Amino acid sequence: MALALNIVSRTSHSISVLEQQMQKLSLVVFNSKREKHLNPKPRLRNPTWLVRKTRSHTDDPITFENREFIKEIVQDKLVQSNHAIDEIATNNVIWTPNIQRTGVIARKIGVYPLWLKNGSKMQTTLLQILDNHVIKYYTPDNYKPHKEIRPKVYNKKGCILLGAEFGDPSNFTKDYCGLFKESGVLPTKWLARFFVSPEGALPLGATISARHFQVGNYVDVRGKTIDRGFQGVMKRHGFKGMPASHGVTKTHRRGGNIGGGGEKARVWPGTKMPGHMGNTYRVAKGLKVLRLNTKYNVIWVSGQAIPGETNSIVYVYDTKIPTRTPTNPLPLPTLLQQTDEDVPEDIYDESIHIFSDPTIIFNEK
Amino acid sequence: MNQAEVSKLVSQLKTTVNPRLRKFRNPEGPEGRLDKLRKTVTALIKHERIELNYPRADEARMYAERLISDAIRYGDTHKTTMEMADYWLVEKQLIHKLFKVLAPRFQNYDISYTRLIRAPRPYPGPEDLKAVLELRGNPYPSLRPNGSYNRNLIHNVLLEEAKKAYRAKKYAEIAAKIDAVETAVGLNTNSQTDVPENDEVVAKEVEDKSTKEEK
Amino acid sequence: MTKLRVVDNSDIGRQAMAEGKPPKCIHVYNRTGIGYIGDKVLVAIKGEKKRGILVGLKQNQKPKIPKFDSNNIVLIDEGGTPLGTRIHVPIPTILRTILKEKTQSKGADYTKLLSIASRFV
Amino acid sequence: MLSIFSKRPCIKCFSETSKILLRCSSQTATSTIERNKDQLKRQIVEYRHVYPEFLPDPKIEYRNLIREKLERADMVARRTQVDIPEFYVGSILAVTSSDRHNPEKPHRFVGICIKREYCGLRASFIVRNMIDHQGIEIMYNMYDPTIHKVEVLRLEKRLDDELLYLRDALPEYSTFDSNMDAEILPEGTPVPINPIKVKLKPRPWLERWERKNLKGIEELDLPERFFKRAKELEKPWEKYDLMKEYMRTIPEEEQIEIFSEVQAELHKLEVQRKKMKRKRVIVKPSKLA
Repeated sequence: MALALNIVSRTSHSISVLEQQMQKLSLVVFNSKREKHLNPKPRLRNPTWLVRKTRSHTDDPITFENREFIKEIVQDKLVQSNHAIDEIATNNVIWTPNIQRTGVIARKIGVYPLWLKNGSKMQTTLLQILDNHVIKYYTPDNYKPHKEIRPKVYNKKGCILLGAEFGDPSNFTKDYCGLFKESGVLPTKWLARFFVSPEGALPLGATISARHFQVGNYVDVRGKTIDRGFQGVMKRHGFKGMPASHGVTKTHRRGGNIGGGGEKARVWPGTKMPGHMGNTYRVAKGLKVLRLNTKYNVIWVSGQAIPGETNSIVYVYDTKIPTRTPTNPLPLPTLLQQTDEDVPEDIYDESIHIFSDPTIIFNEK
Repeated sequence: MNQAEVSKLVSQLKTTVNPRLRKFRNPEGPEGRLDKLRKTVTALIKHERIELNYPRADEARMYAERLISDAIRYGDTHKTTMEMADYWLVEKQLIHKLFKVLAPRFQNYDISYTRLIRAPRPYPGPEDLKAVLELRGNPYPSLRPNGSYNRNLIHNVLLEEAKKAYRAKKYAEIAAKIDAVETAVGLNTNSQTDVPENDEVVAKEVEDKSTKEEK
Repeated sequence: MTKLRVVDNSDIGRQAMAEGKPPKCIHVYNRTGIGYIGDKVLVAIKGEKKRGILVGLKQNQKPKIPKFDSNNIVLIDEGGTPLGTRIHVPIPTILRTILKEKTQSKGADYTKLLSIASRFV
Repeated sequence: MLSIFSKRPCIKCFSETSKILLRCSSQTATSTIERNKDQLKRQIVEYRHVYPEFLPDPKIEYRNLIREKLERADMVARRTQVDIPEFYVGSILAVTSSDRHNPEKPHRFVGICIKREYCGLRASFIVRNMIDHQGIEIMYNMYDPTIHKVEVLRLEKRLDDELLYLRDALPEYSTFDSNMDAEILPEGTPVPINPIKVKLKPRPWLERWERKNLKGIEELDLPERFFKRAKELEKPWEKYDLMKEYMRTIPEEEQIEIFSEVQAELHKLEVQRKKMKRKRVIVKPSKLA
């Protein structure tokens, strides 16, 4: 008996030793420089929601009645997802500048001027906040970004996935529709993720309105610039070009010299040259919210150079410019809509002249 | 952001209008472009169905629609419309057809006057997209496939069954709700009726889930 | 070398305009080198170098600011005092603000120009 | 071409038709209702001459129905505060506005309207006059809240849609007395078209007017080569481009939708203006007596 035990223990011991040695070996193998890259970690991992979105169109001859039936189901689902969540529980946390709230998906619907109370004109861009629904929430531990974050992270943030504007589910792939299963909302046309502090997290299916933002505060707007295709240096980088006459031949819109030879003998990285212009994401930072329309969920922000053409999708969030963070606490996680509350249709910043106000008269100082 | 022109009034086209017009580059310049298009428009009015390259068909379609809509709107007594018809229809006998045949035909149409269908391209051959452009109400047989047997296709049969099941469930739910309300009215106690209703709903959901799993 | 029009009644200006030899701008006293309303310019007039203030321009203006059919100047001396005693065309009211601002920043007093204007527009 | 559209939408008959429409809706005479509806539609569409800036930019890329709706609401809100009357290029206006640089009194500028451009809240017009033999132009934003009053001293049209050639014309064509009295047109008359032909100064000009196909200028005294070149650059085929024409206009159906949305408000403002005018007319003789 004892012998048997001994053998067992010995064998187990030997196994553990073997394991250790194997581990060492494997460690050695893993650490060896030569074979480090044999099976490297994926450097870039797509987010989980980045799946193929639209289904390839098939010309299925579906009868009229059946098509109506499919529409009916979609309509029923739409009603359900519009009433998904009416109440958002407040956790009674008061907003501080460290807490990051969620952003929203909006549509740029045009530019028109507003006048200030001092009589000067100001160009403003109108952003329509779409019917944003919370699709997913990743807690700070749960969220795995596609790139390794640097080791020191002071302010760990979670991530919220928002969807806006319901689409026809039969146009989307099964994978894409699967993203919406958890939240119970109908598949949406647009998806966007926003980093949020855990205090700013929202329940799944919750909606966000234009009153998420407040008049007088500043926002950043991220959008895709207008695609201008392959452009020369004059349009792309604002070069001056060369004279039209005085013996200039065939170099009227060219960039000219791009650098010397000699020891360098190459083109420096970053040299401004012709190439594709536009169709990249840009952020317009620190835009003031001047006016709100609660009926159509539209906000007016200062400036007319917001990336993207009219009717394009943009992402709006609280500004990250430290000098323009608001001093008064913001509604956290978003503004709770009270049904009995009497909300004015238009909310103006104090500097804006309201069109239905009497004509401006200047007084002598 | 310029002002819209107000000197002329036009009817809205019933087709989608491209945001930009195609150039159709040619040695005669923009004049040549219109020349090309008016040949196509004339052919369309004449033959009522033509097969051609897609871009030209798409472009010519808009012009043909405009011409017909003006003919309906202003009639043959309007000078500018007559000038337009004279320019756009190379064969002059077609002007009569436009005002006497097509305008009455499309008088009460709520949809577009023309139809644009993508056609298969010859293989092997040039890779240009092909299309068929036709006037609605033409005497030729339809280009659409015969849909009378679609009902018997498998996905339609399945959908038919699904529809029956869905409707039955829906009506049952509505009936249950009405019953609940009636009992509530009968008892005159709102607070008590809420509880069993909720229970029912929960029970139904559970049932649904279990049936789904079985499937 | 823009040809300008002297709109005050200073001797040199009147003579130059009467002879059909209007002054030419040879320098603009700002960083861009493009003259706007209220900018000080150096002009060549009758073989002399004189300073003037632009009081009306041909270029397109912002709303409510008048655009003139000619480029008008009023001749001034080193201290900002106009050489003439009257301006015989209207001058824009925005000059009141611009010249006041310029006076504060520099030593010369340009606001004397406003007092000899016959009409504002 | 302008002469076809010189008729103003008469407010009186407009209100009558609406009344008729109301009356008919209670009865069941479908044919008369339809006829009246057609008439009403035609009346509404006539608004496009008086309020061209209410029509949006026809470029498809710039259009958004919600933005346009909000913009129109703002325009109507501003119009309730300031009376912007009907005027055209060629009308003589007096614009009174408060000036930040001269706060003592509001500034009044009289002149001829030589251009109207842009739509929506950006709508603007240029007023030109000669003061002390100096040509002066001021551009105003129509919905600028510093504008107190826009008076139409003489309501008329010219032969062209833009009168920018007045810059190169003899000074008497753009000289107007700043103390001019308003000329009142009898109610219901169409807007008169002034057939005056302007004489231009000799070249150099700001633009090549001989290429612009202008109707309101006298025969130009130029060498033959100028006209030859102008002939070369003409684009006679462009008037046949039906789609280009379509893309420059807003279709009738949309115009009806747009104007029927703001019509009630605009009509109220028009009636108010009429009342004010009548009052002023009554006041005048008492002063004289």
